[in-house]
Amino acid sequence: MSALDTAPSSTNGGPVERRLNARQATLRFLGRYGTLLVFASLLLFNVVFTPNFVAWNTLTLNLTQVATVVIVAMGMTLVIATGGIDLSVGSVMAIAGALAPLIFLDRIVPIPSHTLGVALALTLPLLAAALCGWFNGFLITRYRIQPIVATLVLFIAGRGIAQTFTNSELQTFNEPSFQFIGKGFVWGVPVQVILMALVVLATHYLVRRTALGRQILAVGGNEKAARLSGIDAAGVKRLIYVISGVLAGIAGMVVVAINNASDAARVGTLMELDAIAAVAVGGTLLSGGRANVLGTVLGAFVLQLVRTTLLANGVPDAAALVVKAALIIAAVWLQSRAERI
Amino acid sequence: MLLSMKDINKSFSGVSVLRDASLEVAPGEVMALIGQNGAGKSTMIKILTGAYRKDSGSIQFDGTQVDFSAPAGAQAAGIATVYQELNLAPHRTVAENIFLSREPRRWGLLDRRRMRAEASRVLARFKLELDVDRPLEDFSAATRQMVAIARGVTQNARLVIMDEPTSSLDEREVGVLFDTIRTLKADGVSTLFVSHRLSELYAVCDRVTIMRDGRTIGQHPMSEISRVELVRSMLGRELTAFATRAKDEARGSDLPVFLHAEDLHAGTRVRGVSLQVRRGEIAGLAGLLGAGRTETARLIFGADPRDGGRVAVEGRETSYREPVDAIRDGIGLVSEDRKVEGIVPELSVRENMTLAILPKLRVGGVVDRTRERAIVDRFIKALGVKCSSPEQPIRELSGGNQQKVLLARWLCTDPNLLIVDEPTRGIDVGAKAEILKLLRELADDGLSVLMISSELEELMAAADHVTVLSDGQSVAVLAADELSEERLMTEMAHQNEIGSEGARAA
Amino acid sequence: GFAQSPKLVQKDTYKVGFAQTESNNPWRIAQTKSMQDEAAKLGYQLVYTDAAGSAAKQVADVNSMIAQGVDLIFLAPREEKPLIPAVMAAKAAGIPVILLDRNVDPSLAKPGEDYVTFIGSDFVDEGKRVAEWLQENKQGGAKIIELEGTTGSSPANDRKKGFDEALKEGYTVVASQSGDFARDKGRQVAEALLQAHPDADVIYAHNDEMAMGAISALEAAGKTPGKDVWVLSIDGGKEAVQAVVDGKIAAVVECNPRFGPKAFETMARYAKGEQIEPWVKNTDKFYDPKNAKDEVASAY
Amino acid sequence: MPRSNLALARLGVVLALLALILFGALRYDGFVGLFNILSFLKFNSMFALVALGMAFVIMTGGIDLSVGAAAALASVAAAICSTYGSAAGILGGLSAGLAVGLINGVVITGLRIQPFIATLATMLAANGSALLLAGNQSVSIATDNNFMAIGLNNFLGLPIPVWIVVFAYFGGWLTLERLPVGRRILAIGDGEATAKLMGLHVERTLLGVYLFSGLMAGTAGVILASSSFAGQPTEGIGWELIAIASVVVGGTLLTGGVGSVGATLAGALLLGLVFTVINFENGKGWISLSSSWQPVIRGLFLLAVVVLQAKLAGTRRNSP
Ligand SMILES: Nc1ncnc2c1ncn2[C@@H]1O[C@H](COP(=O)(O)OP(=O)(O)OP(=O)(O)O)[C@@H](O)[C@H]1O
Ligand SMILES: Nc1ncnc2c1ncn2[C@@H]1O[C@H](COP(=O)(O)OP(=O)(O)OP(=O)(O)O)[C@@H](O)[C@H]1O
Ligand SMILES: [Mg+2]
Ligand SMILES: [Mg+2]
Repeated sequence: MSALDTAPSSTNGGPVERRLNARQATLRFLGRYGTLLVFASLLLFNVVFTPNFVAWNTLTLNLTQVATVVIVAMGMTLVIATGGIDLSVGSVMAIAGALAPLIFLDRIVPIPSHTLGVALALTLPLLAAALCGWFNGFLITRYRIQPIVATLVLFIAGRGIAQTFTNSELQTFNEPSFQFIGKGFVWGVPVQVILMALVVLATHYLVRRTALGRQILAVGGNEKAARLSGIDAAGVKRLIYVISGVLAGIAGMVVVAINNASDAARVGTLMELDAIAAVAVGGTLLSGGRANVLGTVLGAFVLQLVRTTLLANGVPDAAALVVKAALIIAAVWLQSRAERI
Repeated sequence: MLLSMKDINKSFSGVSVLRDASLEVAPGEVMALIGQNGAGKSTMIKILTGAYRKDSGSIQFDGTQVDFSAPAGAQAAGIATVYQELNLAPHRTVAENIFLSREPRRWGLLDRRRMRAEASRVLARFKLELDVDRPLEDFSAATRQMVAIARGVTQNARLVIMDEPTSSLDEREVGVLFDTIRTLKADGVSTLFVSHRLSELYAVCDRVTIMRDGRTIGQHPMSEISRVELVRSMLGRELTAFATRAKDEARGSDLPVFLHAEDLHAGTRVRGVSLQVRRGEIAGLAGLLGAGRTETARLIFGADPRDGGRVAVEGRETSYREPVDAIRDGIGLVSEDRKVEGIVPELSVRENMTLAILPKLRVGGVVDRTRERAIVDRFIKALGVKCSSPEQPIRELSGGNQQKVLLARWLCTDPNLLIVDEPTRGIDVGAKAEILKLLRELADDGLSVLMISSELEELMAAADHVTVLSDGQSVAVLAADELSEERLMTEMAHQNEIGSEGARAA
Repeated sequence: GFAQSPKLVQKDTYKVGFAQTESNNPWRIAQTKSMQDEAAKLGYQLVYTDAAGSAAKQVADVNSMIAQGVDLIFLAPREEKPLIPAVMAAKAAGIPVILLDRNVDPSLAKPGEDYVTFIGSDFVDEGKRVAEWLQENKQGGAKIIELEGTTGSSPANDRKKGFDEALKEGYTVVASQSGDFARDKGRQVAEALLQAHPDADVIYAHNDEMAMGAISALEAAGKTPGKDVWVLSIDGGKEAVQAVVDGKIAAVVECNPRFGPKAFETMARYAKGEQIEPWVKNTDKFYDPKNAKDEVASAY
Repeated sequence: MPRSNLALARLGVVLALLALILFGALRYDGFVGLFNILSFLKFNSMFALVALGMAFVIMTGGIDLSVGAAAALASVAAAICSTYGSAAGILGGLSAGLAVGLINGVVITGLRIQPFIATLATMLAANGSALLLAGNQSVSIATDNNFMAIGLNNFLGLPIPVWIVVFAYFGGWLTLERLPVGRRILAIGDGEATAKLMGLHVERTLLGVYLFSGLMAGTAGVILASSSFAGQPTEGIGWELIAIASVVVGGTLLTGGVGSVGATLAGALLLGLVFTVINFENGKGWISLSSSWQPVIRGLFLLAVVVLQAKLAGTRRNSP
């Protein structure tokens, strides 16, 4: 395009210098690292006040406990980036969690090979979860139903579906090869922690490096503009809800594997709130168009640490709820202040 | 002085946008405010009305020191404002939009009948006959702008501010607006008028304040400053002349036809449009507001479904169902409404610019950052986009600079055909000349351009031929040598005497 | 007043209501199943409602049974006080009510007058039995982690009360937190509490689900349930009793959800005009290593 | 969505409501009996009230997840205060609701935190406070004064809670359709920044709207306490979702800017009716719906309603 190179560059083009005064710089710092600061102060508090906190076990314990939330919250981050929300994650966890044992326990159809049974138990539930996500995306893109309502359908019905699979009964089992995903170790690291790390890295990479990541943000930021720029907005959204479904499915299977049992009524209850809170505390606006993947991870860590801190220090559940609320507000407020300087 | 703003400073995220800027408006005066895109005009206005808070400086209005913390305060004090990017409340009715925040009441209840009647009366002053009970979103950008102006001038204010009110209006509507401004003046109401169209300033303004890079450069009576001087002090340099090139030469019927559209139909807005764009030419598309130009462009681009007609690209029949199909054939569309259909506000200048080229920047699903960066740097420089860095969110850019980024979004795809819908809307004279020149040069390099514009001057200067739409139908194709303002006007008004949207909608 | 609870005529078949409080745990589901099975066996029509954990909805459920003209209502009240209006409405409509597994506030409604009777166990007593067994069998004191049920629910409140009050000198609850009656939450809470209190040697869980979660937590922390830490539970489902056999749970008090036979038998007695005692007590078994092996087959 | 289509969608709710009533009347004995109608209305009065508050919040483009927990907290406060007289009980409950609303409003407008997050946090906090205040169990109301009359007595043949709903909805309709502030609420929902530039007192209005939602939750809490003789800290879970669903089924867009008071009531009644129908269906004995099927049916029903609406409202040309 030779024309461009000959085009005159006007006097006012090009970057302008950026200066921040001390106060603004502090605010910006607080915003960027506010959640980190909250996290650090929580750590410090624990080191000083919580008995037996400084231990290797504490670390692995918290990592294993936070793993499922983080996995689900990664999907939630993407969904929120497209301007949506996914209330159905808990129910999808229940569906995947209910299906898996049914498969290797031969409750659906007898599967001749044991290995095949376990292999199917590890994959079919994810397909079901993907289907749930696809259904959400379908309602949202085909009928233009608002995400909060569209996913409310599965939020209500999904758990019931899971319960009808299991006839409302608890499925207990002992199947080490399947339970590896919840109880196994690789080089001394719990498998679920490895799963979490992989999911986080993949999501981070997706958002930061891939064209799809950019498209997600564009769709969330201005769907009309995205479409006119040649992005298949509906397709992107459907894909994201499928991803969210699959991640919820993984989390559901991990939970079931840890517990030697699947309880369709309980697996993943309130997970949607935990995941959304992690996203918000992590600094992603719920209005879409942005995704702070590592922020979400940090947000989940903060909430996990709050939980163990309160538990270990004997704060009753009721009071813990109030403290948790205050911390969420504080963290999000720190972020939003820095946005506005 | 009615208004006097002194030594105003303002910076966003450490970038200083206003530096000791000042502005004065006398009672009953029409003051023009001009400056390049990003000079700080809108920011100055927003600081006055309390939409932004100033960092330092003083504001006197009507003899008292003021510092409004929200637009409501300025409104109460007698300052009515028509903002540049304001779209009012789209789901509310026309009448409600005009009277929001000062609804007529009866016993404390909303007096709907009076509101309706007064709204119709006010609009009649603007030669608009609308169904005032219909939501604002049902109407075109021009009508919405007129409603916003009507809202502003009926507030019984001492000062009416209009930030680029004419950018989406046609000549007739501009005339109506000017009459209104003169009436206001006769009533002793002052007006602050922002526009990039110099002829408008000379038509209606008494004095002009010139801003450059956040500073006030000068203040002159309109009659004492020539266009050339005005432009020079505004740009800080001479205007790059946009050569009205000799239009004959290579451009003839021997060029291969790139786009051929025949008898397009869609809904009630497009009812038989045919047009042709040859390779390497700029085809103009003229028409009054609501003539169906935007809709035609969207049809061709695959953004809206087509009810009938044929579109052929390079002789091949096409049936685009989504914009992406058109993009694959090397077609781009710079849409008319930058805020709603153009920018992705949260994304950076870089990300906005490369949105349409993503498929080409993708290597195994991953964006090639080095190439991306190179492209972005090149276009920022080539188009003179004023931003603190390519990483600045586009929402922080001034309107004109946003428009440049959007143009760059398509130019970097190296398109065969670029459809530009009001490409210079809200763009300063300097940049405007540059953009037109750029389009011309690109056309010379083989790009086909379909240019929709409400500015006849612009069409005449740039287009190789102009298709005129009237009421959803193509009524004439004028070759370069047939182009004249009168001729265009005559064709545009063709079987369209009504002009009021309400009449047609009813 | 002294008005009697409404009478029930003797018929071949009845339309009876069963207002369940929720069905989000295996115990409730077993209870519902037992009621449905028994009704089916007798050939009665069962109008079943599920209040999904809301006392207010349960009142509405009972009202809709009244509107449908059932002969008798079995009510498993979610809470002591909020269900009083439901009991009163049924009485006013001439429909007898039998309470299952939880009672209503005795100061506001009386058995024999406002409702027929209450069938069930005593949650406070369950807690107390666990505490007594512990103190008999584990001499020399204990540091106890308590996993409470859902905060605010009456079994959680009562099982805590009965247990805590029966503890003697030397037996201390070092941490007590809600595990929400759920396996997963119970596990997570147990994990965190074990980390903070590594010297704890007893975990008392308010139900089997949380006890199973606690066992997972112990195993994950490298401790041996039954050896390093004793686990105590309430409910006595098959999985838990089997865990007693396996030595993972030290002892468990039964709280049998199979209400069907006893409920319908009581109804029949009432229809015959028998005087019903104000509290039809469930006899709850107690499983510990001494009897678990023999009893595991009969656990629910 | 053009407004004529929204009107169609609203008509859809009313039609669905009528159809379901007709279905019930023809199929079940006692369905249209006075007893059933009154007890249905009384129970659903609480949901109708929180849905009304939610409707206003949603019209501004916000959301209030705290309504259920606020109602529970209010019921506890009302129960505790009722020992000082029935007026104290009512005041106590309403103030608790208003307090939650105030915190929501201040956090949202003052700290500028998104409504979803702000009210998610107050939901947790209100829930925790209710449990703390109540000592983890239900709190009896005073039975020696006429506080319980609110929930028990009828006035002109209708339960008092139903009258409260009638008044609240009339007030809501008046505010939205006949008072200037109603137009402003909708304008804010259309675009907060724009509304502010238009000179509206956005913050003040938003604060008012969240206070109103809190007040409605408080009123529901008072009804809850007095009609069940106890303040219940664990009630109200999931009410926010019922309320949101009612509002949406009532044709109000979650994006704000449009809304209807009347259709919200229809939406709330419609969702409530589903429970009643399920209960009656179980009584038929044809199919005994096990508890796990009930949520499935409710979910499918919600699906049917929203898809129906989407179809009714669907524009011919779907330019997104
Ligand atoms: N909210 C904001 N955050 C950061 N920068 C901003 C913001 N608003 C304006 N700016 C910057 O301030 C400068 C002046 O913008 P302003 O909108 O006042 O320009 P203008 O003179 O009105 O231009 P135009 O003619 O294009 O409308 C621009 O460089 C713009 O990028
Ligand atoms: N009479 C009208 N009634 C309702 N809406 C109208 C009317 N005229 C125009 N509009 C709206 O304005 C939009 C743009 O108008 P259209 O594409 O038909 O004309 P145009 O020539 O491109 O005019 P403009 O310069 O305003 O874009 C249309 O999509 C339509 O929604
Ligand atoms: Mg401007
Ligand atoms: Mg147009």
